[in-house]
Amino acid sequence: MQRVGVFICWCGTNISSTVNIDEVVAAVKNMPGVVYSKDYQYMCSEVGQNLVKDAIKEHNLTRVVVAACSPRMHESTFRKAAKAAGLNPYLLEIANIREHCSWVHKDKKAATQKAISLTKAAVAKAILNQPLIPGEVGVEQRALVIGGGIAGIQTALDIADAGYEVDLVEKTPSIGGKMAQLDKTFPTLDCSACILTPKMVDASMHDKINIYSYSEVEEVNGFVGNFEVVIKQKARSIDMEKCTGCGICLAKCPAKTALSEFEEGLSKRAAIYTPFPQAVPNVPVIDRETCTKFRTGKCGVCAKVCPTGAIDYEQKDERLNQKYGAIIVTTGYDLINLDSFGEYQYADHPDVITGLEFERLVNAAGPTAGKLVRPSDKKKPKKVVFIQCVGSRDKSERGKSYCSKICCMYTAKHAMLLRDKYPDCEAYVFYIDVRTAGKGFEEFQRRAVENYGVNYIKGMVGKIFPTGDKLKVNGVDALSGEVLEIDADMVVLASATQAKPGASDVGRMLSISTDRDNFFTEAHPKLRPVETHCAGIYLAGACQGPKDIPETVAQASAAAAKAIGILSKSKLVNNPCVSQVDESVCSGCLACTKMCPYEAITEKMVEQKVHGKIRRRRVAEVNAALCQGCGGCTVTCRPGAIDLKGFSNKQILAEVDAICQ
Amino acid sequence: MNYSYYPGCTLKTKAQNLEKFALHSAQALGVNLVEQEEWQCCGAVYPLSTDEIATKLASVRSLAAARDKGESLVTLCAACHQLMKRVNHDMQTKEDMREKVNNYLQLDDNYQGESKVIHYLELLRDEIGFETLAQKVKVPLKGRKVAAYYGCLLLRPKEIMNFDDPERPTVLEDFLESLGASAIHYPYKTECCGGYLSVDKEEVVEQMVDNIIRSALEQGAEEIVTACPLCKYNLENSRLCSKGEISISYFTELLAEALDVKEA
Amino acid sequence: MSVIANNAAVKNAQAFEPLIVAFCCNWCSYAGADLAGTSRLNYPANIKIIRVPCSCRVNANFVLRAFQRGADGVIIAGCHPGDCHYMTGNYYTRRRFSLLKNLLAYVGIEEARFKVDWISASEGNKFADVMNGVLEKVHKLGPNRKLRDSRWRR
Amino acid sequence: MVSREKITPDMAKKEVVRICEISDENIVDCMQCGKCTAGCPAVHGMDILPHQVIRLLQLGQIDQLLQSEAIWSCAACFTCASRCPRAVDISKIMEALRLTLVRVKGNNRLDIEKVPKLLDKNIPQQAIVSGFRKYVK
Repeated sequence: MQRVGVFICWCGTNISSTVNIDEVVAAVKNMPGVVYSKDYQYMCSEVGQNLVKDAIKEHNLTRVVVAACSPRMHESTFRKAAKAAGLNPYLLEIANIREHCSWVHKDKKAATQKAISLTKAAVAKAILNQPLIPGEVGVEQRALVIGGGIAGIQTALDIADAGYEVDLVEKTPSIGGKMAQLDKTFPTLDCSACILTPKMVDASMHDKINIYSYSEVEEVNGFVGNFEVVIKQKARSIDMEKCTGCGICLAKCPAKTALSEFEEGLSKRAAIYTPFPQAVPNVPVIDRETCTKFRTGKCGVCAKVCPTGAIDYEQKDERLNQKYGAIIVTTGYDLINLDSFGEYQYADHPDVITGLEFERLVNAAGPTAGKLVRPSDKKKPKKVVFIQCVGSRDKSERGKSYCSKICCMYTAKHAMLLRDKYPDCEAYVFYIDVRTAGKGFEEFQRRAVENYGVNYIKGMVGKIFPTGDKLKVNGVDALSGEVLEIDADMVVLASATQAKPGASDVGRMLSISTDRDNFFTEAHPKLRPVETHCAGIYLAGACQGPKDIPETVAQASAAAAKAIGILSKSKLVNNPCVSQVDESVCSGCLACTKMCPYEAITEKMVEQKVHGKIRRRRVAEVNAALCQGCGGCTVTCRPGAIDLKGFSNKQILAEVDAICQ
Repeated sequence: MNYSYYPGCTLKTKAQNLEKFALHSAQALGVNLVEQEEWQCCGAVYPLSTDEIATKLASVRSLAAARDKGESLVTLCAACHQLMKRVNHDMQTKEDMREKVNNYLQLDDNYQGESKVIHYLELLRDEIGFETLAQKVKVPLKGRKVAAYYGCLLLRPKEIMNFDDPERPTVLEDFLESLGASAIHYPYKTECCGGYLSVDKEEVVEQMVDNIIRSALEQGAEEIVTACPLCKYNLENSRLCSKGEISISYFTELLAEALDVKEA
Repeated sequence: MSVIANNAAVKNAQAFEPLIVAFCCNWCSYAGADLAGTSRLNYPANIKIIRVPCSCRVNANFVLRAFQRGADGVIIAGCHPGDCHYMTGNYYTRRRFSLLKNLLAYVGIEEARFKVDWISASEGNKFADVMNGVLEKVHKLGPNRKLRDSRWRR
Repeated sequence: MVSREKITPDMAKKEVVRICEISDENIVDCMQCGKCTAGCPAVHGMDILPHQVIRLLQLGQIDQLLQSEAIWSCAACFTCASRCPRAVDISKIMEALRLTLVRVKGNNRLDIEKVPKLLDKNIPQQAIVSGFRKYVK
């Protein structure tokens, strides 16, 4: 007979205000097997944990149930406490009476009854718990960073500086990401390229960092410490060893028709191109869609002019298999498509641009060499209207319900840059709210209003009517209730940010979850902000949610620290809640092997005595190192030979019975 | 191909041209628009409140009749189209209303929103195709500078009407181009003309139509086409139109003209 | 009309307190239930959650046992198709329980008493909605007597 | 002489709840961005602007709304509804406000006796039927 101790937490008033603790304690006392029960205000505190430890020793407890918050919160805390008191940690169960009870119910009587019921179920399960001992696996001491923006660069540098090998995989021909496209950064107005390019060079020069540009991660298998990854290196059509980055090919290429991705379509680029002059690696790529050689077979100018013979039209995609101990996802963000916002005329009028296009227009290395002019007639604008929240905080089907977070600040920056360049040009900003939470942010935005004379208008724009060579902006000042009409020369739209279109595919490949907006989900919004629910996979930057550069860099370093935490270990313990086969019951049908997503189940031959004769028989065998413990095989198994440790059939049925009492 | 055709009351009186030319051209295009029997006035405006059922019943009768014949329901008037489409959508999505309506109507077969409602323009675009239409044009409207005026009812709400992009529609322009005319683009093509406000608030309507016509004139339009009798009335009543600066006609008139069946 | 329906449900509730057992996968739906808690959403106390590593861990036996022991409704909640933490587990869930649904219909358990749904870790709202939805339907159906073991008294 | 009376916000007012029921719209979703007003083609006929209509409802100030011209200047063109970033359909709220008035006996907006005088020979049936539907119960 097991000796069960039950510990009931008040969680201050979080539980005790809706659950009558005394009633739960009284009910617990009568449960079969329970020999000790105790309630306390904060069971997770040191005092509370000591109560558990002391009781285990004093009352010879063989099973422990803690009725408190979600096991996702403090299961590991209490397991450690149990272990310290000499009890196998897997003999402890949590009854979730906070998230699943006190916080969702208001009726005290009903909540108390439910708390009792949940505690009973946990006791019933705990009695059937078995001591489990986790196994150990080795760790591949190399990290993979997916995405070469500022988040990926920072993560890679931090991990490499700690002495571990890092592979940085970037989809486009160069690392640098969105930050490379920016002109100045808020709130200090320092030049984006000046602070980013040194980091890009650092990454490329670091002997522990390997950059795979123009490459994509194609397949991920395995688990923490031992991920097996396939990287596709897309055919660049250039021999990276031979190319010196002289750039003659770019100048001589006759097919200059494609719109430059880096310049947000504001200028053209050649079919053979490096996205921007400071690209890392400084090796061009041939865009086979626009290249005349690939389209018609005739041309080959680049091969003729290349002094080192680096052009290779025959190059093929290559696949590379690599093992990693940890993966950091830094795939970044995109801006939404504005086609469905017809009232702003973005798709129909060249002088209506996005914030990112504005960055290129004011950038000294941009398509106008830093001269801020209207794209339509290259004239200097006299009145510019900025519209915030284009698609952000928009519950309708064309927008995103969240706040894109960076627009208030970059719009203030744009307006300042504009007024700085052309003091006689008027700037109007339409806003719903101005959000400037961040160090120095509020001061920055006020400077735009107070020192730069930017006109902030609380309200929105209904529609823009292109009239003559002006853009007639119909808006409202919601504070005064006046309807406005502004004859603008240019309109800049702060379009909403969104997760990368391929984010959910990446998530699926990595088995990490995405939220309803396709941003990757962190393990805990407050306490585990860079971890995912998949051990060994971490997040940094805007792929987890909209964020600015300082936050992205902070998160990148945090993710690096987490990854280093894995890489610095020589062994990792794995989850002991794995499947096991009862060989005497197994019929050897091997249905389980087909179901297992990890190929953790294989066949083996055993010798068994059947009716006095020794027979060789085929049975299934679980590789505990590979099994992740989903338990799917237990249901597939027709004779019922496989069971899952920690969540056995008996345990779950005991819970069902206890709840249904 | 046979279609159930719902004319609506205005087309039988003040907007006969909208219907006449549509029927002529349909015949020329090999489309058979069969007028529904015993149709009733749809009510002209979609009742926006959730608690009104009686005013939607006439539409359901027509929708159910089309369903029984296994035909799509074709409309011409923008107002009728909006009503048919939205009531149909209600019947598809609002369980509560579906139950009440069916309880009241006692049809042989409960109506669940099975019918497909298409506007004549959609029929031209999606079933005949503007390319085919262009081939059938006998008298191309060469040199005619026509501004298309959409109004509200065909376009909004987008999720239900599903007609075209509500902010930058192109179906009427594409239609005009297929007839050989030059379609004039102007930013006011989707702005409201004031609709029924002309009954009660003419001064409000005056400014609304004024904006529309001025915008079209600025872009060089010489005439405006529309699909709604009320839009046409409001536009024609405007100061600029009375002065003869621009003329307003139904899109079907131009269609009949191009197909050379105006006098058929 | 919906207002009236709600009133009826409220009246019913006083007479009959159904018991609903929900099997939630650890990675999505259990976390979704936690999120419903941290967001202080409301759903009735009649729903009791059992944690399983993956929805594919749920054996049809568990469901049948719950009905046998007096549950009035059973819910299985897992990650959305494609988002399974174990890659493909919820696809098995989907297939297995569409079969069980047929069986339950055959033995006369009303369809509304058993539901398989996908609730992600970020869908606290959906969690509460699904729970409320099933409960409302079970309320209307009244107690489950079909599979109930007569020896089992609740 | 300016007179300004202090009002007490009352979100839960029964008339407001009724408006929300008739329209099936959620006024708390509105965050007063003013997009509806900025795009309203009939705004020159509005004494209370569309976004202010919602704000007054949020504050429970329904009497001002029922006396306003704004609810009668709305042409139900759905421009506001189709652009609202919060997916609030103001045209439905305007309709609910109008109905609150005309559903009371003797409260018709349009004096039926006077209708014939209003009409010119070209006005389409559609306008008259619409007028009856919107202004008379």
